[in-house]
Amino acid sequence: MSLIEAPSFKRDLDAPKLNRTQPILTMHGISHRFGDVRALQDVDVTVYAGEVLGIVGESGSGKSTLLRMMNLEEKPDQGDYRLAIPGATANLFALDRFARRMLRARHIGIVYQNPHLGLLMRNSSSGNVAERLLISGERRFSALRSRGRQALDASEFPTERMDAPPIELSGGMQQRVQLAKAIALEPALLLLDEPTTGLDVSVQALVLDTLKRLQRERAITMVLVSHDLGVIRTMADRVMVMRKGRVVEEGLADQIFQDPQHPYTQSLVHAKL
Amino acid sequence: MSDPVLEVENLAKHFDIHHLQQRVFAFSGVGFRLFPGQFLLLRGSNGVGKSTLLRTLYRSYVPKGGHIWFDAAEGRIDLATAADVDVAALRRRDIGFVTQFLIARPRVAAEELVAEPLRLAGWPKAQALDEAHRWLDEFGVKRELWRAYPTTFSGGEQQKINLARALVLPQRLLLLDEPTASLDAGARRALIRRLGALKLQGVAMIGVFHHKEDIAELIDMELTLTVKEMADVAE
Amino acid sequence: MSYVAARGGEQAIEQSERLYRERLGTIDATRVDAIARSLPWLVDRIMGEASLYAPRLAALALAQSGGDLYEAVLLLRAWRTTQPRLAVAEPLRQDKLFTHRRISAAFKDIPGGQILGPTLDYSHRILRTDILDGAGLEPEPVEMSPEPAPPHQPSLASWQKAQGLVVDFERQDVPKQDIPDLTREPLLFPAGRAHRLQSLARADTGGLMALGYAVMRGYGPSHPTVNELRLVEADVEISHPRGTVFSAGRVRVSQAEVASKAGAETIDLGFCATLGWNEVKIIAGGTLDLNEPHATKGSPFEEEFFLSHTEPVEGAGFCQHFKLPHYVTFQSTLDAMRDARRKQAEMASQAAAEEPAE
Amino acid sequence: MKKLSQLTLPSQLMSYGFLDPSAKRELRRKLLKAIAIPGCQIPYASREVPMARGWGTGGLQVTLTLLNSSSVVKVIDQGADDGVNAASIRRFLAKVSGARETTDTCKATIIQSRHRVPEEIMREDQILVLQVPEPEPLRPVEHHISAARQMHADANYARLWLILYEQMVRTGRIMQATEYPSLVNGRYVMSPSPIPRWDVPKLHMARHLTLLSAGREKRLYAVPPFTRVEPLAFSDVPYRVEDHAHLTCSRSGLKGFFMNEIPKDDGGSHFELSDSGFCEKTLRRAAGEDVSIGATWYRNGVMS
Repeated sequence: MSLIEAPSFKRDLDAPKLNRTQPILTMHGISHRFGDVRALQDVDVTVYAGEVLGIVGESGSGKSTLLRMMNLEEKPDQGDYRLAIPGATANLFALDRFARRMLRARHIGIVYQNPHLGLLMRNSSSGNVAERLLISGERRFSALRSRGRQALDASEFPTERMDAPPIELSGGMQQRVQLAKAIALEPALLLLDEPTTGLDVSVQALVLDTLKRLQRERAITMVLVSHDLGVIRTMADRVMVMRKGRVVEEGLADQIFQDPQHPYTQSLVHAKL
Repeated sequence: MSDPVLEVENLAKHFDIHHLQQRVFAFSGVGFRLFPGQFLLLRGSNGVGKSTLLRTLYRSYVPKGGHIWFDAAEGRIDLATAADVDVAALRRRDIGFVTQFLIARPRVAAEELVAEPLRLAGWPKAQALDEAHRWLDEFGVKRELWRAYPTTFSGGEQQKINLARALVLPQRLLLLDEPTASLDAGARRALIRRLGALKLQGVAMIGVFHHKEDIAELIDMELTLTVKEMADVAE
Repeated sequence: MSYVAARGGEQAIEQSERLYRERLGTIDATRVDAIARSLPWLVDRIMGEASLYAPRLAALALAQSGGDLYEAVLLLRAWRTTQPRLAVAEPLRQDKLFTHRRISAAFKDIPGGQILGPTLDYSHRILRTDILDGAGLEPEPVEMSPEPAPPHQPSLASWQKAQGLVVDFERQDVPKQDIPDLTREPLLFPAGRAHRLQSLARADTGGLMALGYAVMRGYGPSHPTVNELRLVEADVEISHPRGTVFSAGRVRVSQAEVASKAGAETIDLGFCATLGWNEVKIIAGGTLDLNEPHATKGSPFEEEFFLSHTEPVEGAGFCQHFKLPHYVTFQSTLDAMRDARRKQAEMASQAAAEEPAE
Repeated sequence: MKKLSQLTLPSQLMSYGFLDPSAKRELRRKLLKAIAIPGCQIPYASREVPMARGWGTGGLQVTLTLLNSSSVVKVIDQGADDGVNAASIRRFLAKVSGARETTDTCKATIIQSRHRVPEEIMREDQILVLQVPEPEPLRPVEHHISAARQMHADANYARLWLILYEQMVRTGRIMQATEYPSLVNGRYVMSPSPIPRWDVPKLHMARHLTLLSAGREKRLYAVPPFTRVEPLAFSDVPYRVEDHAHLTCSRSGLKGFFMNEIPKDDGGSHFELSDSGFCEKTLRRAAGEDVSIGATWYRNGVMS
């Protein structure tokens, strides 16, 4: 018998009362199995306009699976997913493949840890951004050039190198190309899957700084998945802690780091401090 | 008289340290009302939980009982149980927290850091920078540092940037956690002047100060925290 | 003159074929029979790749093509495809095959016994140049064993299934007319199991060997063990409309099951069978089949890759086709290339003009 | 009791039109499907024919299925009727079907072609069969057949546009020479086979039926009459055909058609009409013969 009860996480703090905070993303009751493994169990997520939601957890916690579902790459066994974007009123998981692909292309941007997943390494960097614009139906070459340059510039990519292929670029620059591609269509939601893992610490700081600036200046709503608490601490407004497919704790970033409630979060935070 | 900005009722806080199976008591039964323009000084010996109370009010710490009623434009909202996203919104708009520690960001210049709250509040860039310069000057930050990155500054200089940023925009409630520590005399005077001005503008404040005499003329109320006991409020 | 010789085309075609045939000399039934008699292993290989069991036709194809294997396979396939499909034979059962050779590398001995049968595996490969000097090579008579091996053996896999070592999949009964037929349907991916095995059965021996060998050398995860390899004669059993099942004749068939040691709880088996006796082909094919579920995406060991690229008629034909004229394509490319060069030269001279004078 | 030989038809060396009826039936069905879904690649069994794969076996199977003894067949390779392979295919077609042979575009009922569309406008009663080495326009960007099929299903052609983008970035122009990817009926992108860019506009809203067939890859597709065929092109970078409008044929003196460039010993080159049947008719008319020449798609070097 434990002296202290672990707090059950569904606290009564969820419903916003200030009417100016609007959710962009709402996921409800997400459950999924891979064979015998319960990858996600009854997960609820809300992401509000303009905020950065950090998701932490060790590998196998389900955080990356959840992110893939947000990106509509994967469907859960159960659950409901809505995005506050024009024309999307239904559960997005119920859409057909084609509609999901179009929605993903137009409204969701993603930056992967591994640039090979997000980029055509031998095409030009600007071409990688152009592909996104082409999917949205842009057919003017001049506009592909100018819009591509703008997106790269916003990602603080040196535009004089815009036609160099990613394979010739450093890891940090490759992430900037991914970012430019992700924001080219001004997505409602930007997903970041360990975007700076594997980069040198100094490069990591620069990339995070760019992300912060984009978030500040364009109020892009972001979901950031990372196992790196430092990254989450720098970036996130709110944090969700996942373990074994469940959300064990959710709170304001400073609260999670200064006064973690759940035993798992406490061990996670203290192990890193 | 107008409504109180903040009405705290029976507030309690303890920490559960799970791996030790231990509960650490902080305080309980704290209650007070704070009206616009009032200044509440928190008192008590070291380790008694003054900073803990400030952080609980700010919701960096999770309250374990009681209420923190805040008078928001939308109506009274209990910060003890408000949704995270609402607390975040109030922090951006109405509630400031000033510590002696700056979280500097690489490659952001001092003037940009100070101007940022104004920019977020919708000020035009030039005007925001002018205002930022005024406060940097006021706190005695040398002009040649305005465009430099505070990550490279000394602790004292960083603290000045931090204060300028925290105080540049009048908010409705300011939580001050030893803001004068590590400040030189000039900056300390500038800070007190600024707090006085904000008080006149109706900003309510709750502070922990090492040297009470610094801000003696601002104080309206004192709240003394005693170890393991209820706090007493003295007018 | 260029090889688009105006009006000369047909004449040239005629004469070029004559040149080829002149070298082969007269082809008659005697030569065809001599080929069938003296080169049975080659005939078997051709029959497998053509997926047509007709030793005399295969020998004819070899005679007509002068031993160019890809030509011979194409000849047989082109003949085969015009033939009507009269009936679908009964499925073969392991324990009813007339077995000449049966070996397992997985066990020292197996139920039914190891039967070496006809093989050169253990012979010394010495070129008998004395034959050229007039000596004859009379085969030494085979000595009969006092206890002849039984002609029919159980399959090793059924023993393994009983032991729970191999997954015993539920038997699916498919009406005979519904059995897929790769020679009358396109190969799509992912291929059904029937199409994959049919495609392996018709595959190019050399192509399968190259890719199977690559897997064995470690480019694929599965290292094979020959679980059971058989060279057999199988009765082609046809069901008479009145219901009687009769044998329409016997065909030589080879089949291999290769096992993977890598399986955690059970042994995975790969399978390959083909018409005619051709051991290298079935071991390599079985290895590719075994390895496929674990193949890395984009590797040559994915079925789409190895099935597409071991098809002898398609591969050989496409290689050959590059001899056809491609000058229209080339002309079109030249046009774009010249224009691009002109553009770049213009840009360079413009840049030079804009440079400030010294 | 009857003898076995009395119960069966006399054995024949081969079926009419070489292919057996089951093969022809499959092809007819697949052809109808292809016409019903313009530009969509339809898989078919693709039987072996007495010709090596890659030598026009796809076109041959379609032609063999459509031929009858009243057909008039023309076969061209790279524009020429007298190329060795064209001659070989034409001879085979005539032999197995009894169809008449021609080199005149206007007289043919069915034209099997490798890499060219004739210069004379084809009519409603004519069929063009194009031999296709690689039917999949997505192959350069996706070598998995199954993945490419999914991309077609999604009309996901951004990667093809990206090829054009990269060419523009690297060389300042579209470098795609032949096999120019083209959108059919606003839905499927097809490879028009390795015809030059010059010929692609001829398929757009054409009166004739075009059938495209890849024997080795086992796919066939169609452009029905009066169907849109639009080469992929940026809205601000117009589609350009080969710059041949100003070239003159050294044999016929004609100008404004697609030419073959023949290198000369002196380092220069001269040009000849690529469409040899058209060239031949022009020469014969010049020699005083009564030859009828059809209207051409291009007039004065401009597509009309």
